[in-house]
Amino acid sequence: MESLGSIISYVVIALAIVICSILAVTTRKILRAATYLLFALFATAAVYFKLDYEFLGGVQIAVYAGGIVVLVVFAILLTPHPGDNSERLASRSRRLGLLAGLAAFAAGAYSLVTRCELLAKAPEMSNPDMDTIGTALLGTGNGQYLLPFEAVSVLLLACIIGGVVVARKR
Amino acid sequence: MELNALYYLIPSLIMFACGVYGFITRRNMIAMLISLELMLNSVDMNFVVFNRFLFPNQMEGMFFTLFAIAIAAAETALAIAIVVNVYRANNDIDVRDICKMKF
Amino acid sequence: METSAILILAIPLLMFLFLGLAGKYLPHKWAGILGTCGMGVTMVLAYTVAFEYFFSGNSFFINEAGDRLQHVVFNHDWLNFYDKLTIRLGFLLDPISAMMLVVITTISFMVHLYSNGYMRDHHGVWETGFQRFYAFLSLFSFSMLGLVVATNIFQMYIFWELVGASSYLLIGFYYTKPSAVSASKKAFIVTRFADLGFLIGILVLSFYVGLYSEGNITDAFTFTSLTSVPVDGLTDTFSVSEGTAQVIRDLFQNSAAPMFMGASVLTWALVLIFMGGMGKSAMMPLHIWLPDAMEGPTPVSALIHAATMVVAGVYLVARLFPLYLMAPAALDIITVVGAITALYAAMVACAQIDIKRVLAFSTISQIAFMMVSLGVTRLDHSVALGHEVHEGLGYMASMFHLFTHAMFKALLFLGAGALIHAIGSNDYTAMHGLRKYMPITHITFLIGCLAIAGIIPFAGFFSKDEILTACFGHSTVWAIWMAVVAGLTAFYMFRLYFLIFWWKEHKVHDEHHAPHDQPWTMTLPLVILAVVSIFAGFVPFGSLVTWNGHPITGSGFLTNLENLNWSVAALSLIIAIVGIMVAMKMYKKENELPAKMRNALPRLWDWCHHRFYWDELYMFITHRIIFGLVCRPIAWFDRHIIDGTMDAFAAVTNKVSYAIRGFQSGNVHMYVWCYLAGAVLLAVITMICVL
Amino acid sequence: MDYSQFLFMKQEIALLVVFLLVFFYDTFASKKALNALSGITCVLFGIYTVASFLPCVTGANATAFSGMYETSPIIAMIKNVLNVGVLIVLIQSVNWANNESTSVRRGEFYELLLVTLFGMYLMISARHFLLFIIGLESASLPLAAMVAFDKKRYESHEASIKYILTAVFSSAILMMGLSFVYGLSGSLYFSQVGGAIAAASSPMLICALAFVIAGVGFKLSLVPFHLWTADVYQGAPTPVTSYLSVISKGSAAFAFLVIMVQCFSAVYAQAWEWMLYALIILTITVGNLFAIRQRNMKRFLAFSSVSQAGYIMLGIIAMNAMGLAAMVYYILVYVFSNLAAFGVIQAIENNTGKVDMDDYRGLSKTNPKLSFAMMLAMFSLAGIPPFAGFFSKFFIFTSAINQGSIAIYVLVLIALINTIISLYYYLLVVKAMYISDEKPAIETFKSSFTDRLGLIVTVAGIILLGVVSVVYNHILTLAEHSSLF
Amino acid sequence: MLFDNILIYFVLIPMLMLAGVALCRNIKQIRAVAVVGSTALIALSVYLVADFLKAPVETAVDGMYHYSSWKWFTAQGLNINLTVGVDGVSVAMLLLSSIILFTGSFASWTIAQPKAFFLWLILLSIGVFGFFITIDLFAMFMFYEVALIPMYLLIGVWGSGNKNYSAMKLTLMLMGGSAFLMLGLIGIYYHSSADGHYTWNLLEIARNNAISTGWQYFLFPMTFVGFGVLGAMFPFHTWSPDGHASAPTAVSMLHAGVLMKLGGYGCFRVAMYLMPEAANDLAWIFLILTGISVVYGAFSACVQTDLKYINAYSSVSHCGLVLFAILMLNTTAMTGAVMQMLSHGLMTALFFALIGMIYGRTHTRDITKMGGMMKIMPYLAVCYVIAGMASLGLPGLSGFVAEMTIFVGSFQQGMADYLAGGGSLRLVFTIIACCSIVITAVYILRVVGKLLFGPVQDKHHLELTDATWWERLSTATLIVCVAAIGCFPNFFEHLIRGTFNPELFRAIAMNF
Repeated sequence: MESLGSIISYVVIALAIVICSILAVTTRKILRAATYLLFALFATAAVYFKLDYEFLGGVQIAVYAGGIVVLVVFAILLTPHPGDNSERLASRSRRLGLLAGLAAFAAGAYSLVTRCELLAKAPEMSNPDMDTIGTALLGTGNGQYLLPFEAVSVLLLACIIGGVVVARKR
Repeated sequence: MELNALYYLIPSLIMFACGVYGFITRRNMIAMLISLELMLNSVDMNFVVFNRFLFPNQMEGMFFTLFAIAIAAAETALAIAIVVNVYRANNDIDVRDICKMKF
Repeated sequence: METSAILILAIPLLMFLFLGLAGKYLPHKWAGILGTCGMGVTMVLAYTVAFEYFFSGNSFFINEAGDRLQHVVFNHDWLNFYDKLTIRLGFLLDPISAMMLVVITTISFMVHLYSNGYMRDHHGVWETGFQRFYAFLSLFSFSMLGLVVATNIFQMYIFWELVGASSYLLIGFYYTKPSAVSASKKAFIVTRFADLGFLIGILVLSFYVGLYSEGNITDAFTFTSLTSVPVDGLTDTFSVSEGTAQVIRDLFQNSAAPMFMGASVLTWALVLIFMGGMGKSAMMPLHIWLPDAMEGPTPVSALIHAATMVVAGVYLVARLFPLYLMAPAALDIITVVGAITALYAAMVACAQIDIKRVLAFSTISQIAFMMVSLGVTRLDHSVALGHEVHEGLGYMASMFHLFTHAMFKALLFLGAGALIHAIGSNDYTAMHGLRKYMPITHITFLIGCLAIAGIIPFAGFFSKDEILTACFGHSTVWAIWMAVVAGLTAFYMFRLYFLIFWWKEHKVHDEHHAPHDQPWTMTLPLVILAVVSIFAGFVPFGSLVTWNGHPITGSGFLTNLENLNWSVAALSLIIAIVGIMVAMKMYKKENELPAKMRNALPRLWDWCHHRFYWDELYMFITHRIIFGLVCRPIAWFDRHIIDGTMDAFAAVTNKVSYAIRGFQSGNVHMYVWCYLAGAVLLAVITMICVL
Repeated sequence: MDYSQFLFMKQEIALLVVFLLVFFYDTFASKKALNALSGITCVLFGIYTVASFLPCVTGANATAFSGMYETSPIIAMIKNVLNVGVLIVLIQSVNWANNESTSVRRGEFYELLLVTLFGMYLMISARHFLLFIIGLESASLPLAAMVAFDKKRYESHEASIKYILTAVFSSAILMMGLSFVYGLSGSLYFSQVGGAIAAASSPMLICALAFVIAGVGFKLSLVPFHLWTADVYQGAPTPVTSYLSVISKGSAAFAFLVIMVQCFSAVYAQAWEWMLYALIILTITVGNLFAIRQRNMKRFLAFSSVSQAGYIMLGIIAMNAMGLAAMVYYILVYVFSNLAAFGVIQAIENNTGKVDMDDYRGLSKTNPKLSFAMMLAMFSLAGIPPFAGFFSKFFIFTSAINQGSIAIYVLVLIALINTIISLYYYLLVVKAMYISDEKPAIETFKSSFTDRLGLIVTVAGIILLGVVSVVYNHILTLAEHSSLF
Repeated sequence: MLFDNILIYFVLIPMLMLAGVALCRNIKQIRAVAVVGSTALIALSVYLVADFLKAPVETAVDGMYHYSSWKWFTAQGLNINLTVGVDGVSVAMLLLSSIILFTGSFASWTIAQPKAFFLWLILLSIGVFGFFITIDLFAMFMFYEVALIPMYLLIGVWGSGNKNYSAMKLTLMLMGGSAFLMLGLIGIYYHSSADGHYTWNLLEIARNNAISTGWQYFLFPMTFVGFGVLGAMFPFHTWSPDGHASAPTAVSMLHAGVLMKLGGYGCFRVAMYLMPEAANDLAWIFLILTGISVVYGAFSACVQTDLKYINAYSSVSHCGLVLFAILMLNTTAMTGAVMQMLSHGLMTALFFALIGMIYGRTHTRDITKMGGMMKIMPYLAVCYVIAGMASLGLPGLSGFVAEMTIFVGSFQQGMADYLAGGGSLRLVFTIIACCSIVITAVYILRVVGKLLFGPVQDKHHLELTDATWWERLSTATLIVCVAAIGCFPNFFEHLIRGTFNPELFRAIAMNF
């Protein structure tokens, strides 16, 4: 039996996720959409914290909420008429979008619901400490991620170069 | 009431579905990127939830999420660069106008 | 002997090749002389061979009982199908082939000689393609000789086709003339159609024989194996035997499928083979090509379409006669076909204007006589008007008539050629009263007419008399029928004769030379053939040519007279004379009688004149039905349905390609939507299928 | 912490060394010296390509990082195949890279190219989904920048935005699929995933499979995940298009095979065999149907490459060494054939700026050698003997039928019937060049040394790769000894 | 060693010719290379025939002489060898091909763009020769396709009329056939052995005899139709009229003369040889189709007005007869089929050569617009008549012996079937096929009558010239060959019959 506080916090987080997501894709003001995204990301971070992945929650707030959303906002400001209303959607396009979203949801939900392990009781939470995380990030053994770490650095470098190329005037 | 994995997964899926909906309906390319972030974020959450509820003894899901955040950042950065570039060239960020090449 | 035999075939063939390939570079005259000499040598050789066969008394050719034997001079494998089915090329010497050798070489030589004169105009200018003409004549002679000496049925078929082809080439000799071209085409196609039956007949016959036979029947194609037994102690020598034919009949009867559609398979096979004969010998209803074939040069008509090739059908039946004896139904069919054809052709001949057409129908009619004669032959003893008839008399009569007919019909054709050459037209309307201008032609033509009408002592009398006797021996109805035809024969021949040489005086226009007899190259053959036509009737055929080699008469010069069945002879003579009289009455002097007759029976005249509209019927069948209802629809079907389907595949592909281009709309939303739809559908469908 | 494991990654490291050398040269060399950059890159990469064929590089079967990374001779082989392709692309792009508008960015072009190649290496060698995703992203994200290289052409911008949007969407879907895989198996190591996924299939597994296939199918441009292909190929600069069409596709195909074989082979017959059939039929057919109508050569080849991807997929069906070898060989031949075609297109585009099929009319009269090379490329793509394409098609069909069911016969029959449609449109090009009687639209010109070099190499490959059986025999032997199955 | 085997030279010589032509600078050199090369090929094939006739039986492997096998793609699982070997039929076909190539070179003496033309032509002939010498399914298929594709360019570039359409249609339809074929061949491979050691080698497959009847029912139609398309089997023949009509002379000659034979050859060499049960059980389907081909082609030919169309439909009919006879599964009929291949090859090449020569002069192929050619160009006209006579089966020329052998064999088989209670299908269709000899006569004589005889239709034609020496050489060679077969059939029959020995050819043995 969960504690009441846990349930309440869960309800709040879940509602925040759902509502912010919906608003983020339905609002016609682009800056508001960015803001709702930010809240949705915060709510996600809250889930991480709630599930005892504190490091991850931190990263989520720092990189995602802090970095990406800021990037998006900059982009919005660089492109025309920030905050303007976008055009009203054609109903056909909305129907198609709705169909796609619902289909994706239905397929996913059906797959998840039919898997009984997911209904099991929540296990004991244990927060991985920084030592373990650090070792795993730079180790070569099973469950350790030195190679992806190095690889992602190459990826980031490539994206930097790509970004530079794209952004350069000439 | 027991908070099992589904309680977390379903909101995550809703987030994903919203992302899909937004990606398909929004005409502003930046709004599309926002939708994309929702989708990626939902994926991250899935990993974390699976890791926590089903395989609590290891950290694969968590690390995947960690790297996925990095990848998402890279993706977004590059995508935004391109969007801005297209805007500069075209003075328009409505994705429906970018369809000269077809059939 | 073998050398002569080979040479008989080789000389004409080489002559053909030489004249065909090098003729262009030879002077016309030399080509003619060369061809004629070649044929002359062949003739001499053929005579020696025939003479040796008939009169040397060699044990290869005649046994002690006086029966004439079949001797295979040489026989080489040509194409092997099965153990018992091998085509061989050989040289079979027996009474009929020896007789045919004589006929063919004689007529051929006469025609070769004659053509030297005929194939150039009055100013001595050679006909275009003169060398080609001689080459084709040689080719024809070669093929015809090969046909008659065939040792097996397939060799016969081979040369059968070859004579057809050479006939085609010769009919179409004047190839710039559309009528000649279409006549040659018609001749070839009609006979080809008949050959189809021949071929299938051969196939049926050889299948049964090849499958079931044993013992003496070593080869299903070879004549000697089908109709004869080997003579003990002599290689390559056989004697015709009813027994072998009976074995084959039994073999058909004991086979797994002896009957087909109510008749025995043997009958079917023989009737089909006879169909080939019908084509070549222009029996109804396959006769239509022969009158048109008169488009060819007249010597060709004399050689091919009167004397030799057209009797190939008769020869074919005679060749397989022991087998036909085993299938009386087939013989009955032959009789009926022959009789109807004979009457039909005779009637039509009465109403023709073109003299060559008259002769052509006369030929058809006479060949029909030979057919009927074969058809009525049975081995049981019978009686004709009180006299006993020899077994197999019809066969002998048929061959006899073949022989005499060849002579006098060639004579008539060559005479007609002389007339045409002199007048420049085929119609008797352009002739009339030529007797004074062309005496030799006149006399020889008259001899020919008398011979064909069957006036004693001309050749036709004897042979026709034997035929009628044979008919009486079998069936009085057919005998009377044939007698009527004989009367008609006399009538139309003398109608022709009077219309050409009498009727009214010939008017010569000032600017023209008067018609006159032709150079010696043309008259000499006429004279020779006339002489032969007078005396050929006295050849003792009964002792020379019989169905099984067993002589039925003596061999003296007057045998034929002695053995005459006088009651039949009297009947036929009376009928012939009546026919001649009527003709004389109607046509000797210009008068109104013919016109009156025509007006009295307009329908009959029209039908006869238009040959009972057979040509029109064939035209209808070929053009309207074969071309109009088969070929054209098939061609249309091919272009539009079959080919259309193939094109439709391409068109549909293109259409589909165009129809689905909307997916590639250029809109990223659409792309993504399709992407997601694809992924979800993939999952959903698999879930539905798997779970 | 055994860092010596990096030594297993000889090719990756060597490639990074090349990358760094190019990077530093580009960064620090004087402006004048920069003109030599193209040549230097080609030479460096050429040396690396040749060296990587050495046995000491191809080495033996080995795994590193606790099974996160795997190398084996056949894996080294596919990388070598890609290397050869990249080398040809590099040679062919020299002219383009040195022209006025691109020369300012050519250093970045080479760097991005090499990094994406590195990403593909990772895709191929990865035995862990995280590494795989990183490889996939580094193989596709920088490509977006490369697609946007022609700043003066509008199409280039349009192509890049279409590419990046669909690419990120697809990677989101792929990652969703991976999260399901993780949820099912609790691991991201291929070997452990393969072990954990029992034969029984659940909706979640099917969903995961569909999403993973869609994600990788995007790179392979399988229908219906292919819609970006045509626009991007058309809009991108031609060297990038040729790179996209062969190298990127080849690596994705191999990675796809590895994933399916190692992770999901247990549920092959139950779950994804039919998915694969459906996708193959769709891919081949739709690709062909679209290709029929195309007039732009690059767009035309885009659809042609879509249908070729379908044929490549046939190599997976057999799930054995023969199929693997046939696939690698197919990719090799495809590299040569397609690059020959793109080589001609590039030569013509660089000299005249024309890329329409209609402009190719009568080309054989003005530029016989170019048209000859183009014709051989078309024949090879269409699978006409004695050119290499015939052999690769034959082998891939043979390997597919090895599976033996009636369904596979039907599938192969459909594929074969599609080869007729493909023959039709390939012949259209030949027809334009050789048969059309109209006045040639393209003047005679002399193509540059590098263009010619590239064409000579590719044409030689087209002619020799098939008939000379050593190549295929070698690949098959390597495949036999691989530990994939 | 590769070069120890004489057969390899059939491919090697054309390859050298290819190289030679590529190096040539002017048309004279090209002609020289073509003539020398094709003469060498004729010499080689004549030598092969002589050698074949006196070769002791022991040297043959399952009836195949000069048998050799070299490894090619032989890594595990894909046992592809290059295996060569010839029997009487292949020898005859090689002879035919080299003769046609020789005459074809002369027929294209003055062709435009000679270099490219001869390159493609020789490439085509490599395919043809390769196909006939190999007995390995893969190699056969490869050479088969090699022979097909040059047609596209040869017709497209050097053709006339609606050449784009025709070339495309021909290529696509033939390739469509080969798509089925490929599937069939691969299927055969995977059932070639019971123990998993699969092989592409024809002889080994036949020896293993491992293809189950059920699979044969599937694979037999695939291979038969695949080859049958090239053999112009109804209803897959429509490429033939258009293709032939548009093709240049030498290409028509080679295509109708040799290439279409690949179809018939493949049908018995692969489909019937390897799958006897299916060949026996399914023959009826194809008998009906080919039987239809025979009369259908002939009837269609009757109303065409384009010379090449007439001849193309005639080829449909004659080639239909080839397949028809093969399906009789009877030694004699099959021997006849091969003789018909030879005969039709030579005769139709002669036809196309003549049509090309006439067309080259008159610039029309419409028979209603021509006439009296006998007067204008007697040599060509005479040759045409001879070709026509050969086609309608005049004894002494090749058509007769071939057709008669077929008819006799088929009829025997048909009657045997009928008597054994096996139905009368074969019998009925044999008789229907026999009817084609009449229809053939109709259309041949129609053409001869309209084209060669009769009055001259167009005054301008009177100025035309007769054949040149190279044209004479080309046609005379063919006529001599046609006559040689027609006059000495036993020689060829002897050559061919061995292949259809029931001991070697199981399908025949099973049929008895």
